Amino acid sequence: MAIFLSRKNKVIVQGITGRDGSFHTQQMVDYGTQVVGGVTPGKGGETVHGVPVFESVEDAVKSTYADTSVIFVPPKFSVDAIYEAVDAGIKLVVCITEGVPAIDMLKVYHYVQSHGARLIGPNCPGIISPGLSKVGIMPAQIHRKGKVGVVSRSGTLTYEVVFALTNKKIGQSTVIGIGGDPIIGTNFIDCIDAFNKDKMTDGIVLIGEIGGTDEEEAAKYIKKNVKKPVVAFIAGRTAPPGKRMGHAGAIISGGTGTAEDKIKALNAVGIPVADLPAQVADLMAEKLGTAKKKKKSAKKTKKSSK
Amino acid sequence: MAIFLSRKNKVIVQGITGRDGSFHTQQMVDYGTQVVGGVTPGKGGETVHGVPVFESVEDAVKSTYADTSVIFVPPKFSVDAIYEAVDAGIKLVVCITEGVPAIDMLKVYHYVQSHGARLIGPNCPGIISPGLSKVGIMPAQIHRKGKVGVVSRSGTLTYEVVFALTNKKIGQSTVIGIGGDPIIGTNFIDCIDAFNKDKMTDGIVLIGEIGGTDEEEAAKYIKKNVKKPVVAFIAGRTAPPGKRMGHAGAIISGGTGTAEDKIKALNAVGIPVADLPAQVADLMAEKLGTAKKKKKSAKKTKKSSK
Amino acid sequence: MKIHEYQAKELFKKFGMPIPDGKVTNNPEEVGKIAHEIGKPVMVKAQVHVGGRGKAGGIKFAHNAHEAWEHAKAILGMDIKHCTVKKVLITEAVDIDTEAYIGIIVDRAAKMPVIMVSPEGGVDIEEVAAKTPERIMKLHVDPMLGLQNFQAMKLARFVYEDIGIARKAARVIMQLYMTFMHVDASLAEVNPLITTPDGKVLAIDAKINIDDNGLYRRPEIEAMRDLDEEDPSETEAKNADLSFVKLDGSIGCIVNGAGLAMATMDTVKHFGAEPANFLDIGGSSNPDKVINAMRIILRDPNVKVILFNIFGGITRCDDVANGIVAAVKDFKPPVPIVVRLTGTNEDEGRKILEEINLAATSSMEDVVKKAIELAAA
Amino acid sequence: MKIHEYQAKELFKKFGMPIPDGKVTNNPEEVGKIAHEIGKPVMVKAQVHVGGRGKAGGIKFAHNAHEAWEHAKAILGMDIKHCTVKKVLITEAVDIDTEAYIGIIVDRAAKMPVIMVSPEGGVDIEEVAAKTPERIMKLHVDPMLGLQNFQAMKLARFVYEDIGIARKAARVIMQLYMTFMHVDASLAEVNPLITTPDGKVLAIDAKINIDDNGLYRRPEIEAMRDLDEEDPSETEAKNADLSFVKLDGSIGCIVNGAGLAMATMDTVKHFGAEPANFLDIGGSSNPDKVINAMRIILRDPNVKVILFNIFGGITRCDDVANGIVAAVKDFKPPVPIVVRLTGTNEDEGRKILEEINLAATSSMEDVVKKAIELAAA
Repeated sequence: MAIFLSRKNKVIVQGITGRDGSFHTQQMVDYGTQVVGGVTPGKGGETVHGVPVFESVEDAVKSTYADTSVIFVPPKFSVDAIYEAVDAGIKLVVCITEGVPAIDMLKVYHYVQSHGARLIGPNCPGIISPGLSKVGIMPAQIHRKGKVGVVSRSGTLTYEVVFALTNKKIGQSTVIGIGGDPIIGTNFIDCIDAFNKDKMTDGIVLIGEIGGTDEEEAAKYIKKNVKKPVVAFIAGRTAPPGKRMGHAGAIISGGTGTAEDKIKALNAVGIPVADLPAQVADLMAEKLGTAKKKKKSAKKTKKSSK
Repeated sequence: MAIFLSRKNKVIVQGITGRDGSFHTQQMVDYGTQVVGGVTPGKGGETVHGVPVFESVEDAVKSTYADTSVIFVPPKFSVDAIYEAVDAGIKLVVCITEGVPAIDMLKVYHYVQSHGARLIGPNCPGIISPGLSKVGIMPAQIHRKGKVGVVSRSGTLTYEVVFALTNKKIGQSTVIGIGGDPIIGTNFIDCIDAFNKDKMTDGIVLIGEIGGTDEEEAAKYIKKNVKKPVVAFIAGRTAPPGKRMGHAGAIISGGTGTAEDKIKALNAVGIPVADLPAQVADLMAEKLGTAKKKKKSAKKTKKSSK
Repeated sequence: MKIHEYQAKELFKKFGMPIPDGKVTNNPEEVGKIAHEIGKPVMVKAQVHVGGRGKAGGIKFAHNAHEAWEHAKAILGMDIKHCTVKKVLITEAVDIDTEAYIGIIVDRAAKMPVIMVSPEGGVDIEEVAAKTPERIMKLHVDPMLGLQNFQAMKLARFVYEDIGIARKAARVIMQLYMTFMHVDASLAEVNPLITTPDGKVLAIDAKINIDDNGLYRRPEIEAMRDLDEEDPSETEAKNADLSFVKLDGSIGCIVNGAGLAMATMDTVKHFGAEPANFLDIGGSSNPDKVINAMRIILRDPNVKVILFNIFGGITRCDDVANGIVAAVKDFKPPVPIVVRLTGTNEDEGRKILEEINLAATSSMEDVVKKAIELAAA
Repeated sequence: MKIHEYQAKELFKKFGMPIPDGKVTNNPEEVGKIAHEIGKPVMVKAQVHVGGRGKAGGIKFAHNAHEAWEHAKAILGMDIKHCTVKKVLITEAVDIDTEAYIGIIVDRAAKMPVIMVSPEGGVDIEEVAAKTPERIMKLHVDPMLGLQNFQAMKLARFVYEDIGIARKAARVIMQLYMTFMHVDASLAEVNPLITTPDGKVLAIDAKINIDDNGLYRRPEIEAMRDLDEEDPSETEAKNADLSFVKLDGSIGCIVNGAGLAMATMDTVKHFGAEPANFLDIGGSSNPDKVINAMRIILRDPNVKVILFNIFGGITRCDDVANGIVAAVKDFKPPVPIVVRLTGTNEDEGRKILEEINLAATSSMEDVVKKAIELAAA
């Protein structure tokens, strides 16, 4: 099992004939993702790596019963692409595009919500459920099937952490990059909640960074709802205030959004925060070891109490 | 019983200190309507005919637990007034104001819907459940408590028909003026559906006029869902096409919305359409008489079949 | 409110729509100059608030300035469906490759703007809808979100095979929507939207109807009102805050409320006569309104009788009666007056009317019958 | 992107907000003329992209043109928090009765714009929020519907007792919202919004931050970018499509991905050194980006070592390696280079680096430690 994305998802690629769209279509097909179609207006009828191209998402959905879309179109067109996908009945939209204006995203968010769909991103690497399906741009080979859920605001930093987990033979149930923008479709809490309910996920890794209060909200939520082990990493301890650190959402403003605040909030609810990315794997190994022991001893206790 | 409005509704008057607002507050209070407050920004703390005035609907609702509002503010401010009422939790909004732009009403309609509220109007006389409560501007004395529901796009024409019903001792459960604008909050079908479900309503009078296809839709709906007797009147048989007949919604355009079409559609589903307003009462008396007989004979049949 | 083609084109142009160059004038002597400035063959187009200009000879092609002047002379002053042509639009004539239709109205049932497009342009869209409905695509727009580009593209692709042309047409559809929303239109259409052999997309005709309720906040649109095109008595009524529509019969009607006013007209017809007008004095009881209403109706020489049908609610019968008395004293109407009074302050109203020996009835049917009788006498 | 007070005021003015007259200049000799034209006492206000101008002496009152000139001479060239003042705004000085705060930001959690108002104006709003939160009213706006007047009135009434003043302030709040949405702001505030003894409401200070992501469609805002106020190396990086932030340490960092770039800086700090910069070459593998990145970093004389931390995904390690080789050949960097390569085409990358005798590691921690070691040497 995994969250949001399984072997069953039928995926279309919006902007499939573009440089990135075409390249990652191939990558996803190679990984075994069910890429059933692509969309580029004016190129309907062509194929890209064997995948049929349609004029519109509506056409693609009618022909392929797609339920998932990944968006590679430029920022100027990506908001329209999201609306088009949701309007056509797509239930999971992954928007890779970086540079979408936040004010557009406010409307997009509420539109997607009110249509019962899920948006991941924008400005994100996508989602992978190792061994099942990949919808995004992450390098597949660093992943390993397993039972740790990873949710992150970053791209390559996520790869770094996943790489460390895999090197320690800690596999992943699902890895989600929720995106580095201030307004995103899926938040930490959405993912944590799903991981918490997912029977095949035993532990959760949360990779945050400066800006906003999403990590603090997540900490509160975890305290209240999550029994599974959670470990974290927060990037940007050395980031100066008032400067946008690459990601539109990574900015300390008005004294809020510092790494210190986030680490404090996470520690306060018992979540260890690694000093270095690779240490996440050690912390998780430890937690899972402890958890296993607890489980075992719990079983024993149960038995003996009979 | 009645529909939408009962003795329990706690009503506030938006624009209570204006000429019309103040006059009709008195009229409603005299009728026994629970008028619990009024709103005029800048006049909070005053009273009008003993009714306390508040700065905002929010304040009024907090102090009075009002659930109903009637709006008397000029068109320029009435859209804001509707949003304010719904935002403050008001569940029944009656907008008397004439002259609200249709394009504004498109947004208003969807906003009201998504907030689970009901809007009657704009450009309407309001609603009265005779003997229980009145929220609007109709002359109360012509009404009579009873079992016929009346729904109408007009004001004085409704009075004319109600007057004829009352003169024939046919009382009314609820009389609703849904308004003469093209975009209104509550349609014929909403009212017919409610009358149909209301155990204390035995028959329904539908008063339509030229413009749109609401009457045609209502005819279809009645055919499918309504067993209670329905009679109708349609104003505007002599109206020329392309001219707005007073009401913004009363216009024959592009060959649609003629009285003939509407009468044909109603007749086609067995609804008699009166030639003259007062004849509505005769038709209803006949229908109710027949219905009673049917009911009686049905009862008899039932008994005899035992 | 209706506006002229040239005004609709001005509005569309503000929102970026591609429109051929043109200029309007009421003076045939200016036409040559305008055509000369354009420097190409032109169309001379009658500007009137009615349809069917083309069939009536109100739209002509001119090879040169002289021809344009000749056409303009013929068209100015022409009568089209009872409207006299007072202005012509001189506009560049363009080569037409294809003609399509795009239009927006408010869908009253769905409470949304609905955009309609068809590759059958330049003809009556209602005819297309009746005969070949599959040649029309309709698309509803979520008013909260507004028209999105993918929707405009969907509409454009229904009309055009070529992706480049479709992209241009989609932009025009977006501009049509922006204009529609921004001017408080009740209808906005381009018929035809054409393509030229060199791949341009152009709006060569334009129509916008305005929602009167929006005019209070659109003074620049209100300024487009062309009083020449409206019945002077309707303009006078509008200024007096009365709802009035002129008709051809002999029974002048003064009623409170639009629905009742229509029902009164219908009742007149039912009993075999013809109403001279629709007139709603509205909800207020201002006696001035009654006086103005009588004055306007009496302008019409066909009127043989004035029928008052008043169901008092907010309108008070005594106020109306006072207005009648004042009007009668003021300009001694040359035709008989019959009055029906019911509702608020009915008795006071009757009493006031006694002063001028008018007996009000309380039945609508009776008063209509009496009016017809008097008109026939 | 940050813009100046005078630019923010221009934007606000477009949306109708009441702003005192004023003019900006970089020339003290013009100040007297501007003040003279205003003809009243003026404020001379430093235009810099940092807060705390008032405390630093960057805002002065002048009774007359001469005083204004003197103040301007003192303020122009002044250093405020490492920013040199290059422009002053000369604006009419008005009598102040009350000072309030109004501002809008995007609430990231609620996904809505949130408007904040407080009767405590002219002071740091964050301080008010910390000390007397009950003196701030916050209101979220449904982005689908937009700000409604009753909401603006609610906010205004929180600040002002007087209904007339509140109505004016509500209008200003509406204008603030319109501006915020229309310019793709991430923050828009007026602090203070003042009332005058004669009952006027005026925005006498103004601040707008722009969402960089919206700039592509706001060329008129992009044109407001003041390169004088930005670090030249950051401007150069921006032009080269690199995300770059200058810092004070000695370890120059070149990383792919913003999160990994921050984590790299943190790791440098963790092992006891200071990063010289944040630099994200982004997802593309263009070798030019690598060359530009090195060039920009080497401008900084503090840089003692260049650290590459590349986790190949879309970015291909061989492309980065090619860029490094080209740069090294091109301008022979005076400082050592250390490289970490992992992921896509890692082996190819290592091979390419052999040409210039660079051995790439595959561990982030190792490469950071090595960089620090070399910097210390």
